[in-house]
Amino acid sequence: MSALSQQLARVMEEKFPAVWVEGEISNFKVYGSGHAYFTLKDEGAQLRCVLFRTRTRRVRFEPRDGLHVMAFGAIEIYAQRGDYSLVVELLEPKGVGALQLAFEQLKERLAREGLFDAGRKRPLPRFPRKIGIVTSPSGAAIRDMLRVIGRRFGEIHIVLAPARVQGEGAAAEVAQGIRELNALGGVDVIIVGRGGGSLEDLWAFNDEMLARTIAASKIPVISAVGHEVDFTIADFVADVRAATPSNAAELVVKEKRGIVDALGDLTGRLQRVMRRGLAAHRDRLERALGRRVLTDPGRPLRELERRLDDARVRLRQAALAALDRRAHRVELAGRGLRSLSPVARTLNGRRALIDLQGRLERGMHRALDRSRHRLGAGAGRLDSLSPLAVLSRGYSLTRTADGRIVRTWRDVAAGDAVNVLLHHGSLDCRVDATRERDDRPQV
Amino acid sequence: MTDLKFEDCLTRLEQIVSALEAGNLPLEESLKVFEEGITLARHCARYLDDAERRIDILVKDEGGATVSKPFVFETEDEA
Amino acid sequence: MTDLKFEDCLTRLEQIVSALEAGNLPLEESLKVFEEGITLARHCARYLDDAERRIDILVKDEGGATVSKPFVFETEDEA
Amino acid sequence: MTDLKFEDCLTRLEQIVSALEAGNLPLEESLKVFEEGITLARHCARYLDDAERRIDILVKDEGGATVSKPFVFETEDEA
Amino acid sequence: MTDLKFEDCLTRLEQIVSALEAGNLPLEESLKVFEEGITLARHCARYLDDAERRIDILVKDEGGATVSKPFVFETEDEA
Amino acid sequence: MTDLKFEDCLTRLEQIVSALEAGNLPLEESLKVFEEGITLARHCARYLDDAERRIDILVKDEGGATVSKPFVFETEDEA
Amino acid sequence: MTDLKFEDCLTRLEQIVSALEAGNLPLEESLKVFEEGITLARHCARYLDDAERRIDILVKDEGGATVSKPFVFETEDEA
Repeated sequence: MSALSQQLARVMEEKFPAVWVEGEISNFKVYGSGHAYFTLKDEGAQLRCVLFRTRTRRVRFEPRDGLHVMAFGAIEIYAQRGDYSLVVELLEPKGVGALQLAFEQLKERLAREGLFDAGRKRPLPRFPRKIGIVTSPSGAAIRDMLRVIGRRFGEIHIVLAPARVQGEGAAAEVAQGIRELNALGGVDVIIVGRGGGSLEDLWAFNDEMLARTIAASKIPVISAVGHEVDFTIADFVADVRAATPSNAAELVVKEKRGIVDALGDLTGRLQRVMRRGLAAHRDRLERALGRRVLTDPGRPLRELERRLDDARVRLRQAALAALDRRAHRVELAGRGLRSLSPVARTLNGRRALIDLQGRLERGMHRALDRSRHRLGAGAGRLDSLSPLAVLSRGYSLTRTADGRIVRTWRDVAAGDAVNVLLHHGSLDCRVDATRERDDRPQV
Repeated sequence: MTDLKFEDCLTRLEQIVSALEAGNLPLEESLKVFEEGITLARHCARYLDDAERRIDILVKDEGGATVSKPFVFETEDEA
Repeated sequence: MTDLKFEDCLTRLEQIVSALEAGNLPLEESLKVFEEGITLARHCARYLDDAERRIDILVKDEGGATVSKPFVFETEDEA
Repeated sequence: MTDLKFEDCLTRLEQIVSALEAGNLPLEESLKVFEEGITLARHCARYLDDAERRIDILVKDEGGATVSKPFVFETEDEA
Repeated sequence: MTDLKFEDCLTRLEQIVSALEAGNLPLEESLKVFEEGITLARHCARYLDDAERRIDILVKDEGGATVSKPFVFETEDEA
Repeated sequence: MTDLKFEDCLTRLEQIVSALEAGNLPLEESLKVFEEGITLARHCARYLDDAERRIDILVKDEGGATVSKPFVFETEDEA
Repeated sequence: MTDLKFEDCLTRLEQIVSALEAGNLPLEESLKVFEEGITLARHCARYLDDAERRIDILVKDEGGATVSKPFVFETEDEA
């Protein structure tokens, strides 16, 4: 067994020391050792292939299932497994160039990782104070950039990080330059670039490590590689891609004239808007101050004053009117009272009284007269009936001392005192003697 | 006659006159009643005079004090 | 007569006058009522005088103090 | 009359005038109310004069202190 | 009257005027409210004068410090 | 008013003007807000003058140091 | 503001101008930002005035450290 196997191996290895095989990659796998294993197949056969780690560096693209490739290498036999495989020395994509494929593959991978995301892109400083440039100090790129910058706004600090921009190691130098400028401090923006050239010339800017360095830069990076039509990985990962180095300089440095003008414009607008604002406020204030309630604050007072004056005048008039009403009543009552003076009553009373008094006196006099008349009549008749009337004819009447009328001589005795009543006067006599007979003629 | 009023006096006087006119009275009686009549007449006259005077006084006595003495027919006895 | 008012006095006076004018009163009675009548008349007159005077004073007394003494018909007794 | 207010006085005065116009009062009563009426009229008039004066004073006394004495209808007794 | 505001005073004054003009008040009441009205009017007038003066001062006092004393309707009691 | 900003002051001033124009305020309130309004207006005007002056200074002060004192709307109390 | 970049200054200035032009700021704020704006504008102007042209190149010194040295462009175009 072993002998057969060793013999087969010798034959095979001698017969096929180096062969080009064309087929489609399948079952591509990279093991922990760094070696890659895959199978090439076509319509009729399959061939196991192994790509050792030391050879992977030479593969400028990323092998992947389904890729149609040309593999170059030697056939080796694994006696213990009864197996053979192709030990790949070179692997080339079939159809498209390997560089092109590698570019596409790297671009796709980095894109998947998000390194090209628009969100990662940082805005360029509009007015960088210090510009870092990574390029060849002797190339056309630096010359173009300095010319543009000098023309636009010369008073800028430029730091050049020299780097080879093509050939082996160029990518590493450019990446180093980016890192150094990051470390330097004060750099506002970095321009990475070179002038135009072939795909091979520009290849350093398709380096993955450089791409990652650009992505990791704290300072915004502009890539300016080749001409307008040239695209590199650096262009995608950079914050801004400039078509050319001159264009990068134009992107980064504005015209000084424009900046000064813009600043002047801003300053002018600032002052104008502030003054306008103040004027507007002053207008508002003046409008408020111009209102009649503030310019003529006394007006409501004058109205109230008028109201008050009116009330005062009416108050006085009403009070006086109240007095007048009463005064009128008092006057009326007083006049009525005077016209009703009891003097009339007293005059009536007096008239009645005078009448009554007259009637009283007359009545009394009449009563008196009546009495006097009666008395006069009585007294007159009495007078004519006096029993002593005969005395006027010479008769007399003799009465004893005790008043008895002496009718007969027997009524007295001699010595008695008698009174003789005459027509005029009377006589006091004493009886001398008494006689039965007298000288009277007898009948 | 003490208690006789003026009217009574006058009436008595008129009775006396009537009695005297009748002429039936004895002389002493006649004399007595006549004398009484005279006295009565005199009293009455005096009373009347007095009354008249008092009336005059009363009527004329404008501002004077009223005489407080009442009119009383005073008899001879009291005069 | 103490409590008689002026009107009562006047009425009484009229009664007296009527009685006197009727002529039925004995003279003494006549004299008595006459005297009463005179007194009443005098009272009334005096009352009227007084009243008139006071009315004059009241009516004329523009600014003066009112007499505070009330009008009372005063009888003789109180005079 | 002490507690009578002006209006009461005036009313009383008018009642008095009415009563006097009706003419039913006895003379004494007439005199009494007439006197009362005169007194009332005089009081009222004087009160009104006084009030008018005070109104004028108050109205003219622009800046002066208000007279604190209130308007009170004062009766004779208190005068 | 201590807590009355100007407007209240003026309104009260006008009420008084209306009440007086209606003529239903007894005279003493009329005079009392008149006096109150005069006092109110005087208060109001004084307040208005004061207000006018203060407004003048405020308006003219360009640069001066604002008068810090507030506008308060002051009653007589406090005046 | 201590914490009021210029805008607030101006707004308050405008409110005061509106309130005064509406004419519904009692007099005391009117006077109070008028006084407040005048004070506010004066403050605002002074503030604007001051602001203008400072703007001029700032604008002209080409080479000088910036005035560090901030623009603060100062009230009377703090003035 | 010392540490502000020219760019930040200008950006801030633009913000300020926009904010002011929007017109929504209270006056005090306006004045404050205006002052800031003026200061920024002055800074910017000074920055522009003070800026100088300088071109360095990074080289390694003896110890391997990176240093910068003036860069002289040797082509005749630049001379």
